[in-house]
Amino acid sequence: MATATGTPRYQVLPGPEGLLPPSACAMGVVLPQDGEGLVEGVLVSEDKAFKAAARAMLTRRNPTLFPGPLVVWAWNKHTQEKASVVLEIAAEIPGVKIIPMPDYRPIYPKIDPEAVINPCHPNLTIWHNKIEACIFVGVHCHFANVTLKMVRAGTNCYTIALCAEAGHEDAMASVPRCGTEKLHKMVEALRQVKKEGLTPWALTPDGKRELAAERAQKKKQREAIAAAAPQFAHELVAGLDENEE
Amino acid sequence: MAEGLDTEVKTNPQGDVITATEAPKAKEKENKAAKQRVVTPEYLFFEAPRTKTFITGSEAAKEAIRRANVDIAISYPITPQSETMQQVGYLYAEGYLKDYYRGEEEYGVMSAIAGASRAGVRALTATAGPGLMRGMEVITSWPGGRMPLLLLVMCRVINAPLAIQPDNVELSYLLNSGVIVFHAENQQDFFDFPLKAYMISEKCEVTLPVAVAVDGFFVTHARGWVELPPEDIKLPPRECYHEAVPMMDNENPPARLSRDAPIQKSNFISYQMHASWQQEIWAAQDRARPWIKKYMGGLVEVVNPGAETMIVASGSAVSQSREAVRQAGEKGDTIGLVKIRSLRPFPTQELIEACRHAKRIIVPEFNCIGWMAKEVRSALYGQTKAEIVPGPRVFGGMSMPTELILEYLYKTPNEGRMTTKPLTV
Amino acid sequence: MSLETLRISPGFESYMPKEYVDLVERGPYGRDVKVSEMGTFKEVIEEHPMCAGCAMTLFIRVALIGLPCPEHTVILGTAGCGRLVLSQASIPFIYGNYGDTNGVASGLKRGLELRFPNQTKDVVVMAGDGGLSDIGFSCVMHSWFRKEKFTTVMLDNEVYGNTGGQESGMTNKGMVLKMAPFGKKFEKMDMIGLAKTAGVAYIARLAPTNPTRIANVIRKAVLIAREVGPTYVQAYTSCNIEYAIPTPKVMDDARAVEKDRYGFMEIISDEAKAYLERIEQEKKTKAKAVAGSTVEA
Amino acid sequence: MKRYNIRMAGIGGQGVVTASHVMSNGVIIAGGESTLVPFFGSEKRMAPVESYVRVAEGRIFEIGEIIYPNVIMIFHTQVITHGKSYTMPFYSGLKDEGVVLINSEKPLELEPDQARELREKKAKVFYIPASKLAAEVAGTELATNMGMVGAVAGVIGLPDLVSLEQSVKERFLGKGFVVSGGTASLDNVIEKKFGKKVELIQKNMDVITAAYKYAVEHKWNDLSVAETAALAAAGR
Repeated sequence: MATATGTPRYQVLPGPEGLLPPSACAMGVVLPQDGEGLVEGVLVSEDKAFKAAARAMLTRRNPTLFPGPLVVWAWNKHTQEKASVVLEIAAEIPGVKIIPMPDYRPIYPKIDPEAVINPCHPNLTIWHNKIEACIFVGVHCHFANVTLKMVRAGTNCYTIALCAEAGHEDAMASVPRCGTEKLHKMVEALRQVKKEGLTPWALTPDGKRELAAERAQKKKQREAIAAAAPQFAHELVAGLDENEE
Repeated sequence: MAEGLDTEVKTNPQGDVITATEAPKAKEKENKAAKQRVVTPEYLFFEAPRTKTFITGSEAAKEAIRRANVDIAISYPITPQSETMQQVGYLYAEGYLKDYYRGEEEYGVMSAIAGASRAGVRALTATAGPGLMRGMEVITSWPGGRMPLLLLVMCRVINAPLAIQPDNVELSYLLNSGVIVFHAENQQDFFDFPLKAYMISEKCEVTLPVAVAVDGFFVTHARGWVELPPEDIKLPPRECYHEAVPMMDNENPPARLSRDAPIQKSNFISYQMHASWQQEIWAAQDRARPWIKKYMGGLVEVVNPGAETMIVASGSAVSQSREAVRQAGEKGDTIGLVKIRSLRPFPTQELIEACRHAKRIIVPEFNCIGWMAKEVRSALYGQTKAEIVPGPRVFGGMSMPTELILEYLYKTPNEGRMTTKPLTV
Repeated sequence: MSLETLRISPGFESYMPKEYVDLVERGPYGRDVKVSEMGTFKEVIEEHPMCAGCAMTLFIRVALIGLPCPEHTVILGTAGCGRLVLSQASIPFIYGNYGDTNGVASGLKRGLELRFPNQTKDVVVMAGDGGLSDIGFSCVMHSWFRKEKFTTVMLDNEVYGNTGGQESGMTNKGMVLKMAPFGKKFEKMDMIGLAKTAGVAYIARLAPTNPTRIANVIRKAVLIAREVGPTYVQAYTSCNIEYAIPTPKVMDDARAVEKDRYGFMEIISDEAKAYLERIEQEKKTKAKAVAGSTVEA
Repeated sequence: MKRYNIRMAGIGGQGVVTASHVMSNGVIIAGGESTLVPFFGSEKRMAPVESYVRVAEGRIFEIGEIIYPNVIMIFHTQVITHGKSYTMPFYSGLKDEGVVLINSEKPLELEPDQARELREKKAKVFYIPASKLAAEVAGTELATNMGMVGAVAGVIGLPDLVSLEQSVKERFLGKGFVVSGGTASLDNVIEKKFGKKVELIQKNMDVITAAYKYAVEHKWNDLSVAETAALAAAGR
């Protein structure tokens, strides 16, 4: 089986790649061993993978952490340690958003894209917040892979999967066996890249302007909703009175 | 001779061991099963000392289950599977399994196995021919539910016309199901494959059901050499919190949990989710490849690679082919043989490698539609100039004589009657 | 989800949506909630895509309040309208194939008993009349004859509602529905009688006219299933779309059907009755002990 | 060959599927070719509904949903404002210079990125007050769907009003349309409301004609002025 050490037959790059692109695994991308990582379909050393992930999170627009059920629910001691390191990672990324994936169930009647990301329709959250770099952590592998393929198909988001188990071929960057100590390496990599003189997106003029505009827009929205609330109810009542006999 | 269930061994007129009809006495239960110790898979597969035994395929499977640390086994009787599953019942009586029952029919059995797998325990079931077809709605839903479990398939003719004899057409229905499918050649395989199937099935990046198929009667009811590791060692238990999906047990997050793909496209469920979900199942199959290499020595076994005439086969068609290779060898002809252990995931790369020098490839199989020939042709398309002969084939329970394979090695027998070169059959 | 899994990881509280914070702080887990307390705690089911005025939704909402231990309950549903509500509840939910509920429940319950010998896990099947009396009939009957210890609840809307109104086994004889152009040919299947024959430990039939009664029946059924044997609850939950019942008249219809033919019936085996009494007794003595100890402390 | 791939999106109870039947059958009555695919989850009120109508001069072969439409009809602003839609964003897949017909009395304030993308596609976004027309002309917003049919007929110039009238008659007088369970029960509600069927059909036609004229007057039509004049004359 041709491993993807050299130039890979198939490059796992940010999308939008198309209506229904193939899974990276089907195109020959193989999972990394312990101590290795995957970057855009290529097997690399773990440190290189952490470095690439750090660069993406510090240079691309609206970096976001997506903590899954295995991080947000404190179901055992190990999880709580992991959860605190995830917060340390967030602290190293200026302008970072944290949007949880509390569970995997379809959220009726509509997903609030600012509150959660849901594997049934993950791109809603990524489009809405214009997220171009994200880290998935503490998501069960099946639901992470289902999500990662959809994100690559429909958005330009650079996906990173820090996985406690075997890793993910469909993410642009992934490191397997990511226990607490390896998550610390992610923190180190972020610090290292910043030390090498890179200005995080949020501190660049573009970044600052965009984040300020977003804050203003959100404030306007909140006020609009507050004002429009009664009108919304009215519109619904007048809308469909099919019960009228 | 394997230690029989009771001291005095009864045999039928042909000399096959008649298995006991009632459960062994209670006292045997405490000491043997309780004393079993957990060992690493590597030790059980490769390092533990082995003793040679001469047992039926059904007993080989039972001996595998004895050492597989299985929690629950559920099945519905059908020839030729019942020989095995009633012996698994005795293992339960001896304390090797924690729970066991005879289900109402295969749809109910396969559903119950799904429930057990979702609860996080190691589950076993088995069936054959018509039974497999009756359970198919549930079996094809297992992979999507990411349910690790073992399904033994003792191959048999699918009705109609009804026959209890072996036939492999039923395996063609499993090829598109998403289930991982191994095809055991002989009694030794039917001991080794089930144990390795459990370990592969429960790998986090795989988390899929595995079917181990074997030909009924030819292997299950006949005796052959099986090298068995000691009875007092068993596989590590299932670690259900290290798999691709959460368990349905209220003990692991998330609280709001339904593992099944939501029903239909709506504003909060994208259609791409269903598509991505299916892609993930076939990706999980591919991720089993490195483990099949590590535990089973590879998806294929190749005899005389580089030969110009290659036989490609699986199951007991391989046994017939080994005899054909031996007899041709005696006449000075080196014939190659590719034994396919894993039908899904299919060994495309390995097949291309093995047949690199081939000029003529024959595909003996036990079914009428020739699904193996189709698999071989689609794998080798554009990769070989060899003529791929879709045969010889027997079906409906017939046995394949080695002489028929020998005939096909050099030319397709009925070509003489053809006025023009035949299209693909 | 035992109480350990229902805690938000330190530092993430502010990021979790309100719905989940409420679930943790004011959910029904770990305490006995009563129907009369509705509104004071966050119910496990709130939003769902069911039709306006559907009696099945009302029944399911109250039934879930009746669960004695929601944090250790797993619900099994199957095709049909019920799963639209149940899949939105904050309780683990299994939806396999059509009519497999009692097969899956058998394997699930036994598996959970093996993994958690000293923690009761309540397995509850909630499916439609078609799902249980037609396509799931073999699994239902055999789970009862095998005495599998879980509860089966039939949401009897006497029609295949989700597929647009076809006749089901539990439709009344003569009723003209889709796939019954001349009216249904045979009587409503007597699942109550079949449950009796199969030796089901507790059988109840009711209409959703009295919320407290619904909660009590479900509570008894789940408790008895823990120790004694299979239990069966059959509830009339009308389909106001396919039977064209105007939304405001759904409850009138429920009361009419209750009076006319459904009634309220309970059949309980002696062993089950004795078991219930023992539990009530234990609860009282424990409550007295607690009351006693606080007096001394 | 002139081809229109129309994606209609609305919410349950608005008669989106009925609109697609009336539109599609109208085209066939007018001598054109048309096929339609209703797509909805389980039939629930307020749930998103989509219906796909293909209109052509020659035979239509393909089936299924329309992923790259050149006409999009939005029956309710909630499809956009509240994301009550199968397809996000609502104009996903719209061909360049495609038409977006939205039932709203005033233009919606779209997100900056969305407005830009629509401009890049050179999309023609038209706001038709279909609900308002339905309430004024037929006395109930239930005829909103007829307004949308009239408007799109005015935009693409197919089918003409005479064919549409025949199609409305066939739909409500029943010439054997197979409708799903849910839609059938909705019909009795409407009939009770209108007493005689004739009044129902007339009201529907009035709404269709009003919307059709609205579209023509606003020069939304896709045809040369001459063709429109001929059509208007034929359509009374």
